[in-house]
Amino acid sequence: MARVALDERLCKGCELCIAFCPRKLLVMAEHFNAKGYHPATIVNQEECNACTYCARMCPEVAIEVYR
Amino acid sequence: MARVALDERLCKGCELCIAFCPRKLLVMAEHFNAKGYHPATIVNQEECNACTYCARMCPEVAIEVYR
Amino acid sequence: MKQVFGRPETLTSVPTHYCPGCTHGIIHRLIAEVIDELGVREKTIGISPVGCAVLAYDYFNCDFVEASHGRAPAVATGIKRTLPDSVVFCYQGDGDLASIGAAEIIHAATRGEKITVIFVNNAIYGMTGGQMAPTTLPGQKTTTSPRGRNVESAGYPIRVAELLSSLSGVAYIARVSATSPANVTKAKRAVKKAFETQINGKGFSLVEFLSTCPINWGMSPLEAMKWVDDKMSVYYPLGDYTRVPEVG
Amino acid sequence: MKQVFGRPETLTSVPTHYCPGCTHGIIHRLIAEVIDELGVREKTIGISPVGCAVLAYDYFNCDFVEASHGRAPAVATGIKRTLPDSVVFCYQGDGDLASIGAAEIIHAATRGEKITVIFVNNAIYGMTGGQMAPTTLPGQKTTTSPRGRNVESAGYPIRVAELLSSLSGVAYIARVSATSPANVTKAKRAVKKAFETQINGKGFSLVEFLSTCPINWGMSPLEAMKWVDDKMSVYYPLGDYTRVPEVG
Amino acid sequence: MGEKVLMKGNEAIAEGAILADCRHFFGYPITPQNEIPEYMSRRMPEVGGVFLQAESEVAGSNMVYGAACAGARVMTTSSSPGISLMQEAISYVAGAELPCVFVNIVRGGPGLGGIQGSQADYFQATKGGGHGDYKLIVLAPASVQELMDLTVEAFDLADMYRNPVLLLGDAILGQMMEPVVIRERAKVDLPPKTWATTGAKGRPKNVITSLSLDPAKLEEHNLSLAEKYARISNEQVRYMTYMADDAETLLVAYGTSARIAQAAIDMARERGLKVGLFRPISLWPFPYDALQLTAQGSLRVLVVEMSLGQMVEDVRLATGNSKSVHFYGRTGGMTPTPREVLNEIERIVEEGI
Amino acid sequence: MGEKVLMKGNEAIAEGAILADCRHFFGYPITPQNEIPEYMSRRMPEVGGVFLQAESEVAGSNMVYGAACAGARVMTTSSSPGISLMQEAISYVAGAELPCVFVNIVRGGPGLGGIQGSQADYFQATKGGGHGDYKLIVLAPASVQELMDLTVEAFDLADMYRNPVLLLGDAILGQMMEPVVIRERAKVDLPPKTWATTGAKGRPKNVITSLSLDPAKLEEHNLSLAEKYARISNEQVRYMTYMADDAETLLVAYGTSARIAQAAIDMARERGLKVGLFRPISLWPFPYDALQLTAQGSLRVLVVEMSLGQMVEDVRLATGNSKSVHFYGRTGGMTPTPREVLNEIERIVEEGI
Amino acid sequence: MQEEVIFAGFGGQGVLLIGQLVTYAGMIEGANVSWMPSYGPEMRGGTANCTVVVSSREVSSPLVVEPTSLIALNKPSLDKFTPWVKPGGLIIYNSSLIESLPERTDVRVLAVPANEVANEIGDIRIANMVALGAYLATTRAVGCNTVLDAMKKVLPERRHNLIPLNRQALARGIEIASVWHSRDQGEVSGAQ
Amino acid sequence: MQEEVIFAGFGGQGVLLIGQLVTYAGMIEGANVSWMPSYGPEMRGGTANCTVVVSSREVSSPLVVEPTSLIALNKPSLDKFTPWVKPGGLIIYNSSLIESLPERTDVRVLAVPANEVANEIGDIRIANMVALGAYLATTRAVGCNTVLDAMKKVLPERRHNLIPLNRQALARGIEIASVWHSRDQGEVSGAQ
Ligand SMILES: Cc1ncc(C[n+]2csc(CCOP(=O)(O)OP(=O)(O)O)c2C)c(N)n1
Ligand SMILES: Cc1ncc(C[n+]2csc(CCOP(=O)(O)OP(=O)(O)O)c2C)c(N)n1
Ligand code: SF4
Ligand code: SF4
Ligand code: SF4
Ligand code: SF4
Repeated sequence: MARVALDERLCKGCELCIAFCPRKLLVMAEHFNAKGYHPATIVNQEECNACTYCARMCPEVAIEVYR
Repeated sequence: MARVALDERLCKGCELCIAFCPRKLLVMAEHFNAKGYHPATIVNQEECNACTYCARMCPEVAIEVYR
Repeated sequence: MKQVFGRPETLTSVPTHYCPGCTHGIIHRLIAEVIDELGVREKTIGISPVGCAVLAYDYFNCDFVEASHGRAPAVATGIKRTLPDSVVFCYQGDGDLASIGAAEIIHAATRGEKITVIFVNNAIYGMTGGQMAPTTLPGQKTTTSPRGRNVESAGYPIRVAELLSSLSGVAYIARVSATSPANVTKAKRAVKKAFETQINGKGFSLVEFLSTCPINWGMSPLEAMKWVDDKMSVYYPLGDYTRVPEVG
Repeated sequence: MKQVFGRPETLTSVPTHYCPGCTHGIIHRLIAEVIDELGVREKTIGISPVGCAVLAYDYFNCDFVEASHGRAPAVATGIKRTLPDSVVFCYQGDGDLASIGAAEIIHAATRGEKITVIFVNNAIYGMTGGQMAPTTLPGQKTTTSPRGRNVESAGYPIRVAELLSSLSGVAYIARVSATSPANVTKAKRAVKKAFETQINGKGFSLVEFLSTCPINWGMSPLEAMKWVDDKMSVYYPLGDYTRVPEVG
Repeated sequence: MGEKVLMKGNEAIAEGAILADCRHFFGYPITPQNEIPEYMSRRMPEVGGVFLQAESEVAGSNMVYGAACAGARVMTTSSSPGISLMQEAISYVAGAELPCVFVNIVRGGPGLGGIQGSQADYFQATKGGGHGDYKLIVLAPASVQELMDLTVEAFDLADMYRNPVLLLGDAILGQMMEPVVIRERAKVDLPPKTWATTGAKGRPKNVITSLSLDPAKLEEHNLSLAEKYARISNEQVRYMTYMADDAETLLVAYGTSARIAQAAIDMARERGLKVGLFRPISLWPFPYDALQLTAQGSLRVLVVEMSLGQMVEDVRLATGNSKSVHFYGRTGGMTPTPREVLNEIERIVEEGI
Repeated sequence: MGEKVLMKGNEAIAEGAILADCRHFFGYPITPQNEIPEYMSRRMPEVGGVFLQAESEVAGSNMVYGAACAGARVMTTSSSPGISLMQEAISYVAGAELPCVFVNIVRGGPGLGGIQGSQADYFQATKGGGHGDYKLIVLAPASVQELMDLTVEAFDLADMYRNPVLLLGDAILGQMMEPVVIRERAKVDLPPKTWATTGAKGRPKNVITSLSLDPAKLEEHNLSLAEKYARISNEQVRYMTYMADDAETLLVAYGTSARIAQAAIDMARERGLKVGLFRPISLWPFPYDALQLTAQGSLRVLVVEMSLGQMVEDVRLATGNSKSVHFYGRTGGMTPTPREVLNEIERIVEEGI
Repeated sequence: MQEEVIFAGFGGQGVLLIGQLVTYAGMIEGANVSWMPSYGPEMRGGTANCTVVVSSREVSSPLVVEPTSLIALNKPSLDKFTPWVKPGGLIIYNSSLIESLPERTDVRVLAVPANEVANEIGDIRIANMVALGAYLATTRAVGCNTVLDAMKKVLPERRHNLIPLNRQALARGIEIASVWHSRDQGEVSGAQ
Repeated sequence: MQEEVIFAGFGGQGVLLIGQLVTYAGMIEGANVSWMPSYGPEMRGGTANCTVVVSSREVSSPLVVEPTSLIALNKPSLDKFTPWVKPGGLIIYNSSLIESLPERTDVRVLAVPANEVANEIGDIRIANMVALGAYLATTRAVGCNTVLDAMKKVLPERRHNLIPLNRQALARGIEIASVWHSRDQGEVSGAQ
């Protein structure tokens, strides 16, 4: 099992992680973060296989991946 | 018959015309010109076939050739 | 649980000022990872350009110098000639490197200056609000080519990797992009090779990144990546541009 | 008797200040002849560099502008963009064009500026007394490379024709020399082609002359010509460097 | 008289240049003046002119040199670091006596500095940032209307004297919007450009150079420049005053600072303080005599600048050591507020210094 | 004390730099200072130093910036047009507070000008050729010995204040030969370069920048620079006088002009005229107070320069309008002769002005 | 009369535009005007603001540091500029995005639920116009119709179709202000 | 004592060198000295000259415009500098290359057939030293032996073998001057 830790404070809502997750496990959250962006957030954490695609495409290095 | 007219005032005595004349018709003069150089001078004018090699190699455009 | 992906040590945790989705951030991370992996953070000196990356010194956790517009290769030369054992890298945009700084990059390359240049080609002037860059594609609209770049009057885009590759001092040049996880992986390999080239004293190294500027291109970050793949990498083919070095 | 060789109209009869045997004089003559033959003297504007040819404006019988060191291509751009029907040529040395002026020549070339550049590569700084040039050969002694050019620290010579030939705006580039009557004839052909390229609006044109500097090389004029043939043209091969122009 | 339109300062400069028949613009982007090249890139093709983004300020200023040689009305614009890069070219155009217009929308320095408005390039502009004995005509507008009007005039002055003219603005002036009346351009009799290198057709060749290897000739050239500069100093001094007649405290300020000083003066007058303003419009030639005369009746002078006090030297040269000259300024892109200036006025008035 | 050797001025500068432990030189050829890079290209490898011919003055001055960042003692040298090209970099090093040494062997301007000695870059050197509120320490030697000694000191001053220093010579000083004593270098306590970017080993990272997007911070930085400049003005004013005590006519001149003035003074004294000399050695900080004091006893001041009279402004700022300030100068590479200066002295003395 | 206003909000909320409209309208009405944007090095979101002066006298300083009015469309702007407002001045804030009240008792404060109203009208992008309407109604700095005239000048031709929508938004803003006027006005001005 | 000399000739005649030798010798003898070359933009032949000051006082101006002596090795130099020489000064000229006499009656004039003498000794390149010898003998500006010492400093080691030849040339110059001294001296100085 894997875990994706997304630091909301760093996220700018660019949606690249969402686009590049092969399993489509990320979505935009409804709420704003302190910077005024809708952050990405992971749903279905359990389906994640820690491929790290989301993290590698995140320009803000907002995502850590654990396995 | 051809004629080589060398403007002594322009000549700087670089000897390139002498070197490139296929018939070796040019030599350095003994005297100095106004600039303080020994100018080139043509000997054996009559052997000149107006190949213009000397003129083409003269950086000072000091040589005119007639035929 | 083991961390399989995290923030490299050479990257500070200061949030960047880059626009959402701009690939400057990915490129930063790759450099930082390479510096970590090579274990050279404590002898690395980075040089930030004048351009969107001007504040890179806030984001890298190593010594940093901010150079004047276009002169990073000269500044790098001054540093490297003073500290020959250090690892020196310039981070430059296309305006910085290929326009105002064309002389400095060419001469650093031809001198075989033992530095690494990370060249971020986003086909536009980001920092100043989207003016035409030397790498702006033919027909591309910018704030100073409002009808699209007209090559008749504004000239042709410069292919930096190709241009520099004719110079004898160059030891390694590659063009990469960061438009997919696979491309990011390849890009990192190139960055690492560039740093290794420097560390091994082989000469000048440069990695040209095709990078996005979603804001000034007027695209979403994802569209921007697609534009890099569809348009930019046609004009600027990815790959290795190293010539076989000549015997001095 | 008919004159088969004489002074072209575009050359004044002012004696030059060049050293005895220096090929600057031959190159001047070729340009003047070409201007005469093309009948464009009255619409030609020449630009002299900072270098031994700084006083070229005294020797050519056409309008002339003296540019700051290295910036002749930018000055030429300003003139040509103002007078698109004029014929504009720059006369530049290697220090002027390839060192301080590297950015300006690259950008004029990549813009496809409709100008002609006569580039006089004599592998040294003549005017200032024989310092190292960007084109000084490896091992060559100059007053700032007293032990011979060491490529490890001073870098490699730049091959200008090759470097510029990768740029899309370039319509014609050739490298020639003036070391024999035959070479002089070939050189003139190249100069003419370059001017024609401009006049036909095809883009940027440049002729690189391998030229002598007997004084600073410490050779006789003839030895200097031999050195061009034996040494320089090995590093800088003569020929046509025009790439097939790309479709914009 | 034309219609009133609301314009950004930078755009007013660009449109002013076009009004002045400038048809050649070479420039390189730099904040806070990017609106000028951007505007030019749109407008120049519309009026049959040339816009070219230069590869650098070094190249751009040398393109200006070339276009001026060819007889064009030509302009380049930049901001502080970019203007520093033009210093060699500026010395060349001054030496070769080429008419052209430079614009500096000054930002905070030194070095890369910041991008807010500043007046810390006064010395560079007026004393000579480049090498040699030369002078630029330096004009300092204080409103968007003046940005336009003085730009138009700059081209005429340049042609009239065969001398480069520098318009010295700042980020505030460049970025702000104010109503502008686009006036018909006053027709000025200008000398024909017989010296221009346009091709030697039907005339002997023209040569443009700033080289003179014979120092005696170079001195002669410098002396003829000096004569021209003296002429300009006689003919082109510009300034304005505001409530200066009875002023006991005379503020001296130009450009944006002058606007702020004026606001402070209004506040001071409301408090019954006799305060006035002397505003140099031509920074070179500096209005030494006019300032001396204006300051004669006042007790003290207060120079207000967005710098560490560069104009203070010229003010002291004008007033001599007979008058106490104070200074209040902010620098690095900070702007003094009218209230700060008022406080300073009150302080020096109270202390009687 | 070392042996006396005969040296060219330019070589004395180069050797002075080496004496001062300068081991990094970046430069670009330009007459009349080519002996400096040429000397360095020979000597640097001998002392384990770095000589690099830069591709231009723009690049060279930025290499200086880089080497200074890395903690090197570093120098570049040029002449007028080349120095103009360095103005952006000079503003950057001043802004980033980097110690380094610039040398300007001034030639006639403006533009390409000529190659004979001149003093027409005084304004550029002292007022700020680049943008922003900054100052260089400017030293003006007048002999080959001083060229060497002040070069040595320049490096120490640069390190002491973290400020660029400019040595202002001219073609005459650079080309002439005079005996020089190569002195042991006085050991000066210099602050350690803890700020240098040498790799963040065992310490937090160092960052060198002149950028400050927040104008309040940039102002703070400018004010701290201003404080430093005030400190330097207090501590580093340098000047010399010659027969000034009883002088009714006080000549003010620096560098080569001061030598000529001195010869003129000797001639004048022979004729019984009370003439003396005030020679500023630090052009910035300018010795305003010392000059005012020295001039107090004299009736008039005569400034002698190889320019159209740039230092006159500083002299007038020092003396105020209480004293009549005259000027005699030659420009464009011409040098006033002692006899010309004497004539001018006699003229103003006779006319009692 | 001298109105010195700061319009502030997120980039994209259209604060620069409403500032320009007031400036333009002032000009049309023969007043002296100036508009001054704040600008940063960054191309990205962040905050934006501009200061506008509308005056019967010549505008001396275009910089406004003691505004007579503040229109704040987001919280950071409100927090930043609240202390600047002149005693007796006016603060209008976007209560759709700002929960807490500005901490001043010596100024008039008007809450405008600009986003909600804009949403109601059908276009979130005209929230700025709602706030502007409230401002115009309260200060009468310039006439509402003049603003609509100005809009014709400021907007490019192809976007003139948006004018009716904007007029609607302005009207709603005016309405909100009028209600408030009749209700709160006396009280707050008493606090001056 | 203040000697102000101009040494002038063609480039290549070694005038800069003899100027340096006098300067160096002056320094060795404890005098104050300076040497100042003229220099041009051109790498090529042309004329060359330098001015030397040897003085018991500090040297103020290194530029010499009223020399006490002129040593002219070619005609252009003689023509150019003759008018500069101080009344009562000295002109030494190379009579091998110059036919006409300098047109001054208020100075001492010494003709030295430098090229011929040098040729006799066997090396045309030491014509400059012949002229120098004559100058030294006439003015005693510096000692002849000091000049030879100076030569050891100025010439690179590998060329020290040339010193004997130079000594010979100096000696011949001295000789020529001595002959002239005993013959012409009185007359010309009477003309002062
Ligand atoms: C001498 C100088 N000229 C111009 C500028 C303004 N300027 C800042 S960044 C920049 C260009 C940035 O474009 P690029 O290098 O492509 O980098 P990006 O911002 O796109 O990453 C310019 C022209 C400056 N700071 N200094
Ligand atoms: C800005 C500037 N830098 C340096 C110089 C000095 N300078 C004059 S000519 C020259 C180089 C000439 O060499 P090159 O271009 O090769 O021409 P050549 O004289 O060999 O024909 C230099 C460096 C100058 N005049 N201006
Ligand atoms: S690690 Fe891979 S699978 Fe998991 S969320 Fe990220 S992209 Fe999706
Ligand atoms: S080539 Fe010309 S300059 Fe040279 S020697 Fe012959 S004529 Fe004279
Ligand atoms: S402006 Fe462009 S390059 Fe700069 S941070 Fe934004 S998206 Fe990236
Ligand atoms: S220095 Fe060299 S290039 Fe210049 S004129 Fe002499 S020989 Fe020719």
